[in-house]
Amino acid sequence: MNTQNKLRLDAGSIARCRDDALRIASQVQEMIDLHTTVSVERAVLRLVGVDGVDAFEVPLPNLMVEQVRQGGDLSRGVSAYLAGALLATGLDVQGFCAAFLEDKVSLLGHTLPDSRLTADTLRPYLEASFQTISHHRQYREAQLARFGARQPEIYVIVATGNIYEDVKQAQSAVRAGADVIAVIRTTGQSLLDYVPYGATTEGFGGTMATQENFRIMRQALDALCEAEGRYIKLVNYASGLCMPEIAVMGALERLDMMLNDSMYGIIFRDINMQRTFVDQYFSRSLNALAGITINTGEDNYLTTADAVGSAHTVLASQFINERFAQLAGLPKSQMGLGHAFEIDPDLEDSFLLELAQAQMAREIFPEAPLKYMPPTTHSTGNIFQTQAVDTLFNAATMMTGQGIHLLAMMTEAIHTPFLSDRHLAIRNARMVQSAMRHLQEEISFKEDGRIMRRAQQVLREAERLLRDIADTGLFEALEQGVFADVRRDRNQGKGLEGVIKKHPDYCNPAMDLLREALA
Amino acid sequence: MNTQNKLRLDAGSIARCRDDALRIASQVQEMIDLHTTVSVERAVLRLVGVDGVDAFEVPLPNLMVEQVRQGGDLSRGVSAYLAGALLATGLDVQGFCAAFLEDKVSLLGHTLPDSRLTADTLRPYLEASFQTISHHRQYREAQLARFGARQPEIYVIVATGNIYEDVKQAQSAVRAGADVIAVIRTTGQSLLDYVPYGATTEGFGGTMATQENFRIMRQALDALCEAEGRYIKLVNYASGLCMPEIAVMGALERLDMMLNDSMYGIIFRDINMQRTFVDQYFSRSLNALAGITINTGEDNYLTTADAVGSAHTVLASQFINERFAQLAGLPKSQMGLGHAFEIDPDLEDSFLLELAQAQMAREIFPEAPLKYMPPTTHSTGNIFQTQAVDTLFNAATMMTGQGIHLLAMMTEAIHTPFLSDRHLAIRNARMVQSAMRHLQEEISFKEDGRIMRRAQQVLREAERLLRDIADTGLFEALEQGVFADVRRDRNQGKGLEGVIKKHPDYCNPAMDLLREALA
Amino acid sequence: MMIKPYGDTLNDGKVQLSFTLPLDAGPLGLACAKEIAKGMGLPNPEVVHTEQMGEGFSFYVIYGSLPQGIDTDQVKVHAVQALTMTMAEIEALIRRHFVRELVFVGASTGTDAHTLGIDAIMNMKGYAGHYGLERYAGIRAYNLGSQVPNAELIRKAVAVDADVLLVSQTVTQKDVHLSNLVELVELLEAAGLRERFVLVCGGARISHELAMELGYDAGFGTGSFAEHVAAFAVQELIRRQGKADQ
Amino acid sequence: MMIKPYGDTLNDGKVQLSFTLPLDAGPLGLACAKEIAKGMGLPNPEVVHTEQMGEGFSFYVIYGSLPQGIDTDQVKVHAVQALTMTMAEIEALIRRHFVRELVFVGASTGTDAHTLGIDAIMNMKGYAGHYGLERYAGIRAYNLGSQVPNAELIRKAVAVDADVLLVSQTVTQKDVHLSNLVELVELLEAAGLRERFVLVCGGARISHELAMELGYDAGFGTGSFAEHVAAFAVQELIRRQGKADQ
Ligand code: B12
Ligand code: B12
Ligand SMILES: Cc1ncc(COP(=O)(O)O)c(C=O)c1O
Ligand SMILES: Cc1ncc(COP(=O)(O)O)c(C=O)c1O
Repeated sequence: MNTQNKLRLDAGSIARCRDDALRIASQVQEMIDLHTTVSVERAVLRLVGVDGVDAFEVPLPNLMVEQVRQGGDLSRGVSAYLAGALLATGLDVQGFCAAFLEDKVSLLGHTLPDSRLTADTLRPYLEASFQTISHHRQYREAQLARFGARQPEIYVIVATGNIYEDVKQAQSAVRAGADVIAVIRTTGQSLLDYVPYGATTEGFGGTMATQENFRIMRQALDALCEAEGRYIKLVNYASGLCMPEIAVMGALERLDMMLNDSMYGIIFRDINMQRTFVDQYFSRSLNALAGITINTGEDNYLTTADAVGSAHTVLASQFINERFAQLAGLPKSQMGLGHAFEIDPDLEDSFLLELAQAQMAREIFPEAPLKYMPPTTHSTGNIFQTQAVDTLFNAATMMTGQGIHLLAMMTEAIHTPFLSDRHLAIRNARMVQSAMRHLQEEISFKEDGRIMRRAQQVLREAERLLRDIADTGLFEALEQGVFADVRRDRNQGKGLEGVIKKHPDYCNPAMDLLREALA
Repeated sequence: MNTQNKLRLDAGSIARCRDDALRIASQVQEMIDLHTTVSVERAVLRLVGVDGVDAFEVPLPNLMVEQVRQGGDLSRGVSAYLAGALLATGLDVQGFCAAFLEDKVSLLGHTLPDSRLTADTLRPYLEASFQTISHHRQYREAQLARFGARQPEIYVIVATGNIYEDVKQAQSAVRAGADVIAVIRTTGQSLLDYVPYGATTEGFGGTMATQENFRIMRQALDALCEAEGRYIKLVNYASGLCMPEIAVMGALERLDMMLNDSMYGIIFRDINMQRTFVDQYFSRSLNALAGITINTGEDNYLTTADAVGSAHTVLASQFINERFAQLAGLPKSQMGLGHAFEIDPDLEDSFLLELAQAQMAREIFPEAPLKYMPPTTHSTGNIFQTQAVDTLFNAATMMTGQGIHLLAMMTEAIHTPFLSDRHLAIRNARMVQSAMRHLQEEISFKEDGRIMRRAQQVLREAERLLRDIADTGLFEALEQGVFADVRRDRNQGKGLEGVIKKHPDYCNPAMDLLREALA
Repeated sequence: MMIKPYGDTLNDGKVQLSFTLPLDAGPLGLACAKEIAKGMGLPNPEVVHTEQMGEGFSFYVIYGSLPQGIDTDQVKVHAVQALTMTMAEIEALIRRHFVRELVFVGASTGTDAHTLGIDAIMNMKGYAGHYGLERYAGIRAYNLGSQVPNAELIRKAVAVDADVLLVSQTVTQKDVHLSNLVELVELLEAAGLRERFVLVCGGARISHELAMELGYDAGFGTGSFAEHVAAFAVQELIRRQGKADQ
Repeated sequence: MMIKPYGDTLNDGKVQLSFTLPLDAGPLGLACAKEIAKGMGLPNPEVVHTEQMGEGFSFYVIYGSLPQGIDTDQVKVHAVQALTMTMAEIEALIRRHFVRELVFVGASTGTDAHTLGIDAIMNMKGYAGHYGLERYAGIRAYNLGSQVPNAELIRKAVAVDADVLLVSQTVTQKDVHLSNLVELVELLEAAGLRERFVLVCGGARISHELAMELGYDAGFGTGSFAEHVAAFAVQELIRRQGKADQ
């Protein structure tokens, strides 16, 4: 990552932001540590190897957690119940799952082992999963070392709704030069409190995130790596009500990046904030282990809030996301902090403001592979004009050295990308990348000029905001609608019923192992 | 014009270039001063007020000059013959023209007055024309002072072949934000040794340059100035075999810019070099008087020669054009020196090279309203990609402060612009202009970086080339194919037969008056 | 009046076209591209660009001329039938015709999470300088937000005794908006409530024509503002009141 | 095989369209734009963008789905019938079949001043790394440059006893290239010289199909190289020689 000090940002101010963000995240972390969620528990089951669905397509992890919730005490963690049942029935996890589906065994009615015995019982299964995850990580690292990674990475989405069409689109994109393929999720999925199963062909605005779909796409992309001479990254969403479970699925199927924000679900999906905070902690810990880069969602703020007036909320949120990620054990090199080129392009000097914001992020988070999002809200059905604005975005990426370059589509205002839209977008981006290859090193900004002053102002405002939030607490801030102009109540929102205060004897050997591995 | 010293160009080197360019132009000027051409003579007649065509559409100026050429001695100048005929017949110019068309009078067979009497006889007519031209100039200046001029000026072409369709296209372009309208000429016209007459509707790749067409378009554009709150400039071509005559027509019809290069016709139309040099001198003197900004044609070199390898020929030619213009009395503020964004956009760092070239021109010719031409040769039928490249061109214009911004069209590789192409191009350019309004002031280039080194190298190469040309002479250089990879023989090419060595008694009161006015 | 598309000369009929074919680039692809363009009524299509896209796909850019024009007098224009009015005029109209507040209930329905469209119409602040319905004296506006099931929208509408239902749909992939919009009409009809509300939908891909087809009273697309919707709805309510009075 | 344009799903038939209408933007313009798109075979066109352009004109961007596909097996493919060969292979072929040099005469004709196309084919240096005809052993190439009247081209061809005539045309506005290309054929026929030469034209807007229609032996568009032309011409000359020998 090439970063110079071009903006004369106040190092003291940055340090104060980091301090306040840590205060903010730590306060929340206290709550996190005291709670678990149904999704965390299901994620644990998935790590232990519980998988499959019943005749009504209800996933086994849901059936099991539901059973404990209804007839047991989920606040002790589902692990103890599973361990108890395995010990009592003498079955292994596979056998137990099969029997469970046939209604021959139950998680209930067995003595609950203590945390020690629970851990011992589940450890072999967990270790098998951790092995797989660690192999995946090594494989990825080896491939990246072998082929080298390109900068910036060209990241495109596929979103046909049909995993098999997605594969065609993805392969064509890779051929055109894409480095990263994100499979966008269907509209409804983030509010489902279970993860659908198997290969799927029916989605709206995106394709179901299922483990089988992950596998299909992973295979299709791996098949191209040799021919293209580069490792192709795969992305999905550890987000929504099943954030922790999808993190598990992604880790097991060697995804490389995960959309995973500490607050996106709260703000944009009206998911309860306690639920989200607890879930993101588990997910990020797992992403840390798996070497998966997270993508945070600050870019989204600028779709509902004004990109000029709310620029500092993006920066503030990046600091908060950084701290939450750090608490979960995620290294900076895996923090794909989000920001976006979303200023009205017709605004005078808008490009200067964009440069200021992008360069500022680059300098403040020098080790993070920043995820730079393209113009979307101001895109119109004038595909030719949109292509022009998108070109400026490509230029801004090169002029400020962004890491993960999400491509803008000329049909942004119309439909999820056609094969040709994506191809044309990649051509555009590659042309700009090549034409401006060393431009970043070449230019500097005027002392006390518009760009410098703007960046300094945004930093100042972010510092003030972070101090305020640190004083009142993040819950309060979210209730006031600080981010994206959206207000959320701490005791409302989807999924609150799935948040459970841990019993003093709560045990979670998966989490323990994770913390051990990350220590 | 905002120009800083961003490239650390060697002032000594620039001065040496200017010295050598003056040597080059002065050598040629000696030849120029000894010659006249049929077109210069026809231009004089036009300034005197000779206009109209015969039954075969042959223009009166051609008929008259031809008569002298065949039956008299054109080396004495057509003026003496006309003055003699007027004195002998007692007719005024209008009356004489009418009688001439009816074959009732001839230019031949009268005593030739001396230069003094010739001048006295024609002066009233010439002064009337000069009056008109001077009124036009004042009107333009007043309008520009009133409305102010925008920077950069958005310059688009119309080229339907039909002057009435051109008007519609031009008006629509002005509504969309164009500042300058150039009516492109039909393919064959530059090699016609006469200027067609009247309104025309049949052209290929452009519309005939006729005085009536000039008038129609001028009126149409003037009609929009009030509503749009800005003065709209009109452009045509003082170029080809009739360069001096078209300069007269343009001056009389208040055109604001003229494509007018000292060498374009030689290189791209195979027009004889002596003819071209003599013609350009007369044309530029008149443009100087009329306050018309010339556009030189260095951009064309890069359509046949490689834009990277031949960059220095563009700069060298700009120096030469500057000197020729200066010798003709044209102030720097009217020198729209041409250059272009023509490097293969897929070449690594091509944008850096473009910035270097554009910024270099800006710094070396700080007072000239540089005419910056868009990408053309590398444009393809992929209109979406072309739009992307064109956006980079728009960005380069803003980053280097160009004066006259010729717009790139997404359909460059396909057809002369449709109404919509032009509209979309203007939208693109306006968006970039606004988004990057103050970017130029904000950025500077790395000390001894790629951009600086490139500009310095091009300047060095231009200096060497100019020295070589100054040593061997421009004729020799053109014979060697120094510009645009095209070789031309000094004694070949179209229109050579129209070059006439002046008689010791040659007289040209129009030119004398012109020199007087410019002194 | 007969008109044709315009390139640079009246009646030249010029149109630009682009598409992808599931074929590799090559003579066959080219021939198929031309054939398709001919099938679209362009007798001499010019394929100005061909490009391979990945494997098994190719992209074409085509220009051509339509020989036939259309008669503007024969074209059926679908536009919302209502006088355009300013906010003040609408407020005055409500004052004149109704003693009570008019109740508007709006939502982005189904799984659609896009709220900006409905917000633009309903929220105080409005959109592009046009105030939203919440700001109108004489209108009580309930914005239920996004991802609202149709059944819930109806429940709420009945609960607050709504006059007008406003439905926003943004995601249109696989025509999910159509089934969702139709479902609402069906639910209303099943409950015998269809006539009780002025039913309006909107979104970037919604046109008045489409809305009519789906059984709505009006549809609003890109560039709509609160005053458009309010003007229509209020005039429609007055019309219905008039009818009821007869 | 039946195929359709491809947006993001096999057989979705998606195409993109844009054009200008000589009408102001508004409901009528919109309705006309849709009507034109329907006339082009798109049953439910979506006008995704409308924009006023100056006075009396408006611009439309449209997406739609073609319901019918085309059968690739029924499509007539127009391509130059000749084996593709490398420069070396062509030179060998000439050596094998001819004892003399083959003479190619080329020009950009009429008022057309574009030389880069014909230069790309003929000049030593060639184009995009493909040598031009001047470099071929066994070929004598005369490049007459641009703005060459048809009559002069024929004179030169007769004078140097040419085997192949190469004509480049770049400017196509108002179909000026068509009349110019046809004129050459007519002049040749009038002089009884048509059969004496292999007659080839080229240019960015030239296709083999068009060339055939105009009475040429072959036509070459964008992306052609000297070896394509040479391979065709030499094979054609061999074929004619064979015929003559019989
Ligand atoms: C902002 C945005 C988002 C934001 C939404 C934030 C929010 N709270 O609304 C976020 C980032 C959350 C988002 C998410 C997604 N988005 Co989104 N998003 C957009 C974007 C950029 C702008 C849409 C917008 O708000 N426009 C501004 C408003 C004011 O315009 P409008 O909606 O057209 O409204 C006007 C009129 O239509 C009309 N109107 C609208 N509704 C109504 C209702 C009534 C009653 C009336 C009278 C009038 C009316 O009046 C309004 C004012 O004039 C568009 C792309 C674009 N540039 O258009 C994509 C877009 C709409 N999104 C898209 C998709 C696919 C998604 C996702 C499904 C992606 C995914 N799988 O994750 C998710 C949504 C998940 C879900 N469950 O729905 C697609 C839809 C494709 C399609 N046609 O099906 C688009 C087109 C992008 C793309 N090209 O792929 N998105
Ligand atoms: C370079 C150029 C010029 C240069 C030409 C320099 C020169 N010596 O050739 C200059 C600046 C002088 C010029 C002038 C004009 N130009 Co010009 N020019 C172009 C440009 C940018 C590139 C064309 C080119 O050289 N391409 C590269 C060559 C190698 O490609 P090609 O010609 O297609 O050739 C390939 C094939 O077609 C084929 N081929 C071509 N000929 C032949 C012949 C044979 C026998 C064979 C086998 C194959 C073959 O093989 C070649 C290699 O693959 C195009 C726009 C564009 N990007 O395409 C406009 C363009 C061609 N020009 C155009 C116009 C209108 C003009 C002018 C008339 C404008 C004016 N009124 O002033 C004048 C010409 C005046 C005249 N009398 O002709 C228009 C033509 C529009 C149309 N379709 O009618 C274009 C498309 C630009 C535009 N959008 O308006 N031009
Ligand atoms: C961080 C993050 N998570 C999740 C999503 C979308 O997820 P969904 O709409 O499936 O909840 C986004 C959207 O772009 C995002 O930025
Ligand atoms: C300086 C100059 N003169 C003249 C022309 C074209 O004139 P014509 O082709 O009519 O000779 C050009 C072309 O762009 C030019 O740059």
